[in-house]
Amino acid sequence: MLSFFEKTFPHGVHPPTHKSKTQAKPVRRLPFAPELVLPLSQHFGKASTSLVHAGQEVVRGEPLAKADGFMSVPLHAPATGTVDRIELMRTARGPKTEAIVLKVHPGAAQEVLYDLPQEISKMTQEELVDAVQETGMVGLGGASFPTHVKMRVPEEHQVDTVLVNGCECEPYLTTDHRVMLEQPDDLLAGIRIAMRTVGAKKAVIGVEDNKLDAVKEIRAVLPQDDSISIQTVPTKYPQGAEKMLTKAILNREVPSGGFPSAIGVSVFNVATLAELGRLLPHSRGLIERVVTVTGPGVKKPGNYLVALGTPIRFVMEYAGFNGGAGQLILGGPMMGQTAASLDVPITKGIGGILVMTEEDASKRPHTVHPCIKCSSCVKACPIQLNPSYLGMLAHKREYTVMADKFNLFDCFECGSCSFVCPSGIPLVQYFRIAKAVLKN
Amino acid sequence: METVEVRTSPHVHGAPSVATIMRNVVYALLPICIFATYQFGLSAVALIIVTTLACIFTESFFNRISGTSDSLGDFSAVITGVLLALTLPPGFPLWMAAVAGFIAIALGKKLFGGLGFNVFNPALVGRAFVQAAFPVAITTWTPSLTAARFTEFIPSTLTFPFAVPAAVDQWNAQVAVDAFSGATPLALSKFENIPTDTFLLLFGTTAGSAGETSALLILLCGLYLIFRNMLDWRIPAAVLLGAFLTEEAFHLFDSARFPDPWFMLFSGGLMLGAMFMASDMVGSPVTPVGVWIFGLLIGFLTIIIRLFGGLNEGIMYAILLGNAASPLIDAATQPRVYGVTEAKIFGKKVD
Amino acid sequence: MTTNTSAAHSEVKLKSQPDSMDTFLRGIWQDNPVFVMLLGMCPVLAVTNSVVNALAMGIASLFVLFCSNTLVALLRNFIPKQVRIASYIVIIATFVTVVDYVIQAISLDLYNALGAFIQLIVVNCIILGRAEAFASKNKVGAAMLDALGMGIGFTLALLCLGGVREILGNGTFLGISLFGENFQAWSVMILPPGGFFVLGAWLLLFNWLKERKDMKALSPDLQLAETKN
Amino acid sequence: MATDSMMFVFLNACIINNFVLSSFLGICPFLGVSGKLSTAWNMGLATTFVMFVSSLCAYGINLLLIEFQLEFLRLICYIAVIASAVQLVEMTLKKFSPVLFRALGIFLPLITTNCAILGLALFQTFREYNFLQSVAYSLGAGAGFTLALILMAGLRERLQLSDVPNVSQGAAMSLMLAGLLSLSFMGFAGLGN
Amino acid sequence: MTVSANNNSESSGQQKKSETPPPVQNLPSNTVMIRALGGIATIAGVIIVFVFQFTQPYIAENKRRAIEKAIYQVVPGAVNRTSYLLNEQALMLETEFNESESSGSSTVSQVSTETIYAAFDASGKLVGIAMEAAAQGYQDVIRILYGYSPECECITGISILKSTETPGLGDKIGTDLKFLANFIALDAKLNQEKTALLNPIETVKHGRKTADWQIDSISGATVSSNAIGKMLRESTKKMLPLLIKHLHKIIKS
Repeated sequence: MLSFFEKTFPHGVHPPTHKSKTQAKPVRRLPFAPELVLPLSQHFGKASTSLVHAGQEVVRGEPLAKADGFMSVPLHAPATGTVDRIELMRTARGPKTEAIVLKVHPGAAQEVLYDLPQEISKMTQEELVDAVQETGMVGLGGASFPTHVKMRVPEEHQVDTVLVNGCECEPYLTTDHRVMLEQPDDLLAGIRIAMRTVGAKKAVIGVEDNKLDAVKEIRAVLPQDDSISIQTVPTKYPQGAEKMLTKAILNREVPSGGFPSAIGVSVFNVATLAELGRLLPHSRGLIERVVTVTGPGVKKPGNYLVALGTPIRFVMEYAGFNGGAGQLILGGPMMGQTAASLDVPITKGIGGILVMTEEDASKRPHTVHPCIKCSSCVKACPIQLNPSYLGMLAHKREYTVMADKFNLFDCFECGSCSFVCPSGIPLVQYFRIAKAVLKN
Repeated sequence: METVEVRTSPHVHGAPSVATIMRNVVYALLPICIFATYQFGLSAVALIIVTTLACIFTESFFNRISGTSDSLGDFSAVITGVLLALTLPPGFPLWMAAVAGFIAIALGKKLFGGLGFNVFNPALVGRAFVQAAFPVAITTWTPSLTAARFTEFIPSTLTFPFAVPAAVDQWNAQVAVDAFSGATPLALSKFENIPTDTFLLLFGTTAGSAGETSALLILLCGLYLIFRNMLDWRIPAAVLLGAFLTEEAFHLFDSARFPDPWFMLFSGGLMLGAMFMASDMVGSPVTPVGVWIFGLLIGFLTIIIRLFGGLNEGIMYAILLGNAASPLIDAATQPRVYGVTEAKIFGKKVD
Repeated sequence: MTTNTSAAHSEVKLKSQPDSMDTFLRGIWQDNPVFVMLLGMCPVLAVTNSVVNALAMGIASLFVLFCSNTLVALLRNFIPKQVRIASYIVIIATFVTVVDYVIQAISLDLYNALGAFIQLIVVNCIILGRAEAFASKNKVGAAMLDALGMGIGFTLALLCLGGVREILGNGTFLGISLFGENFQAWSVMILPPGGFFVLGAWLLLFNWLKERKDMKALSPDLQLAETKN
Repeated sequence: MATDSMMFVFLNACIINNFVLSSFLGICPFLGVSGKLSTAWNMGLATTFVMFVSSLCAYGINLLLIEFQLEFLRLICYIAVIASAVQLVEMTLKKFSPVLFRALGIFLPLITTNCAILGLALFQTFREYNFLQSVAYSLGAGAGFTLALILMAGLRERLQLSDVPNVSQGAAMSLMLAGLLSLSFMGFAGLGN
Repeated sequence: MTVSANNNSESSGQQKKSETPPPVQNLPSNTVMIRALGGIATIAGVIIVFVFQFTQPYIAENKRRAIEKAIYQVVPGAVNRTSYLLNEQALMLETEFNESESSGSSTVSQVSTETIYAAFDASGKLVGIAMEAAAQGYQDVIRILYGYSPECECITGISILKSTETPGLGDKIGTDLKFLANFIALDAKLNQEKTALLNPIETVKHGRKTADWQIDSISGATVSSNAIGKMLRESTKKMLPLLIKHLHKIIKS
């Protein structure tokens, strides 16, 4: 009903947010783990190529790997130490990938030595894109898409607005919230860089209305000329999805299979821009990030600034378990992945560690009923797909029909349909399988 | 903590399970059953018990012979049984009620593979079958609130299996409070042009099927489910709206011949059908527009059958026809997908 | 030696006998036009509301099938390929007209009960189908046997339906009351939905029997396969 | 509603005594072509069209036969006329509307043996409908056939995505569905009183 | 040797017959086709005509017997009958009509004409008139024959000619004795001017019959009962005033 008056997108769901545990906790730096694991592929695109060899000493902030082409980003050393080895290591994504293992020098000062101020206002758009690539920046919201790629607008498109995504609609996570509260100036700097790079005259920050303190904080530093504004949107999942945000704030729809730049929009996450605004003027690299560690299975929930490559086990030991065999989710509960092992490292795309107890896990439906056509999923799907019918098709392995007639590939796996399904059908999993089968 | 469970997202679930929803539907039907008992006494109780048991036994019988897992836990068979009883005349012979229960589950549900795969509302399949099989018994009504209702059965209730039920004409005349006892408000209106007070219809002291008489009670029970978010409010709303608008049009055209729309809304099984049977999820469309079309169609057909058909009640057939049409409605009303400009009808691209 | 010849003799006999018997029996069971081939469904559903109607319809169809099959087989070398369908339809329509008049002459009540479905025998796919698939390629004798088999199979199927529908729907068989006055008839069986339901139920029954047979047949096969391995 | 009004004749053939579900005409294509919605829709259109044409032809032929007192040749004439009408329709379509021909083409030969067409011609003769009533009757029958066909196709398409037990798959299921549809259409019985 | 020679001569002869090659292939087969179809049509024609001739008397007899049975059922005491045609202009014998029709001097064929059957008893006295009536019932059109007695100015009986009413419910209109008793002497008096019925026939709810012109309907089969009442009401309204006007003709003959 309220959607008539408020700026939002149709459909969506309202999972309980569970943010109160951590949203008031300032970001605290986590100590360095004795050993850091740095996979060469922490981003969407080609893996970077290593610049170091085993036994080499590196200084915090020094590049460890360089980008392999345009669809790739470099990797910087999160701590001063010695390269122990380069070998296949387990990562959160599952398969083992090549990673640099760094032994941290216990007593080192851990100051960032690679610091070279640069004059941003004199750089061209091309130079800016290259500079962004040099920071190793990727989307910190979870997708890990190289930021500089997003910033290079295709020639046929003209971007007029930069949308800054401060929604953080995933339950439990509060990293973006804390960043907005604590680094409003960095954020503004980042927004200006983004605007210059994509050639937009306007920027809008979209924040869900459960983070009004952050709105207030940002509003205080906004420029007078209205080029950058802030807009509250209703708290609803998946408000933070790129497509949903453009619909909600600008009432524009990203074409199916296309990029936001086709409708004159570039969307960046607040944490990404804040980090960019902090790093780029000094041409530093991305070496640490804020991670929310929370969930019923954690003793000291909070927002931690964690050096990339820190093993999750180390983070968990610091934050404390409540005990009991549960489930470990990297990211939010709606779209995050379960970690197969505690030995995987924190990478650029991990914004949260969520520990569920066994009790929580058992609350989920364990028997799958047939679809009763209740239409809950249809009412939930933000893309207006028909998950009910897609699910039935998937059940009968009619994958081609799903793609040809029912727009399977527009699904971005937000999980809303599975969340509301009373029959407990793992719809998103079905769709992932269907997509995977079709892609092969 | 060492044994972490690997699962795909989403990792939280926010909806009541099928069994929970179904259980709540049963709760919502209970007051209606109690009212039916208050109104029609022993016969109504026996009727509800017999249809429910018939449904449960049929369900477990087919589960056993087809080797599928136990599906009684989802309560859907119980709902079918109770709903079926509520749509039958209170004096309906018990053996016929058992037949209806068997047909409802066997033909209406198990034939298609069980809950979720059925295309018609099982309770209505059962009722439509006995309506066609035993047309006399199912149109034999008895008066409500008779004095001895808690001590004796309606004579036709205890008919010997496969035998013709005893005539209730004499019994009706004996227990009748007024001249029209035993005739349903719709029949009175249609065949004799005698209106019934809307107040009576709301509180349900009229004759009729066991559970359809009190429109107000049904409305309240339906609202309970709607507020618990276990019933799609759009379907009952659309059915009632469709019926109201159709009847209003006829009423404006000739108010002497066609009764006023409020009468139509509160009489007969419209309220029960709209709240608990049209809204049955399995047989209704899933698309946002489709749901409204479905409801309006049912409302429209109900009134057309009531006014011009051979029967004085049409909600049952209207819902069955709606069920039959719902795949078509779904196919024709697929919503426009975000970011897709061309519309698709019946899965085909349309410019 | 003697035993050998007699064995050979009996073998020949066995071989020749089943051939004609097979033609006849196939239509009744293995290739039953209604239950297996699902042909000629319209009369099957429409006129089986009583055994008498079913029987009359069955015999009428049998007659038309027999006559047209015979005539088609007789004329099979005389009819050019290009006009065969037209010729068959004319032949069939002729015999249907004959049946139509004969039934009118026998009993007007029966004629009224069967309605237009007597005339609709013309478009019953079984008859054209047998003329095309069998009679046009076989000798007269075989064609007659085939027609008899198919016709009897069709009639039996009609009786299966008519019997159930009349017994349940009216409490009678061939008009004779079975359960006495007090039996509550299930009028749905006589109504159109009943036709669909009863035929559907027969098919379900056959499906179920087949499934069970397959399951039983499967197990020895599996054992065989295992021993081979 | 007067029983001889065009509206009533139309509704009677379409829903009250639906050709397929209540009069059992055209069962073979009903069971055979109702597997897919798009096919069913095209088949329905083609049949309606042929019904219309052959009903007109049958009306004319019947007048001629009565004039010359040759009623005993009615059946043979009707079947010949329908077969030629189908052929004619096919040729006309091919020439004037290739698009429609491609859509309906493969169904046209099937229609010749559709007993709904001959049944329509025979029924309209038995009921002694006049010209306009015949038109209404043929259109009603066609609409009824199409309606039954697409409803069935919709249901069957949905059931293809269901876990239907092995025993009830195939023709048995189709017949049961037809029975349930027929049961639902009984609600229209007595319409028009 | 001879065989091959024969073959040769035949093929050469064929080639000589015509100069243009393509029709050579078609011409004989066309003849064959026409001959085949013609032959089959002839056989068909012979069979049909033969059977038609043979069965016609039986069919006519069956039809006559059926209609007479119905007439004698609805007009008690009748043993004989004559068919008349009645319309707004005239009443004439069916036989007369057929003659005038064939001679081309038809006067009645322009307006809607109903067949009525005058029924006589053994002494040749007119005991009643039987007429057809029809109306839409529950399932389809119901057609009945009803008898009217000019003497008592009442309907004396009905007989169902065609009905597809629900078995066990609507079809009771032809079997339910209590219902049929309504029509033993159903009042159908005309008014003074003989232009309309004094009391139009009406159907009332089961058990509420109070007047002679009312039909007590079958419990549970209201629609079918109503249909009978409706068809009688409409038929009597239209036919009786006409009939009375011409009644003297029948009595005289």
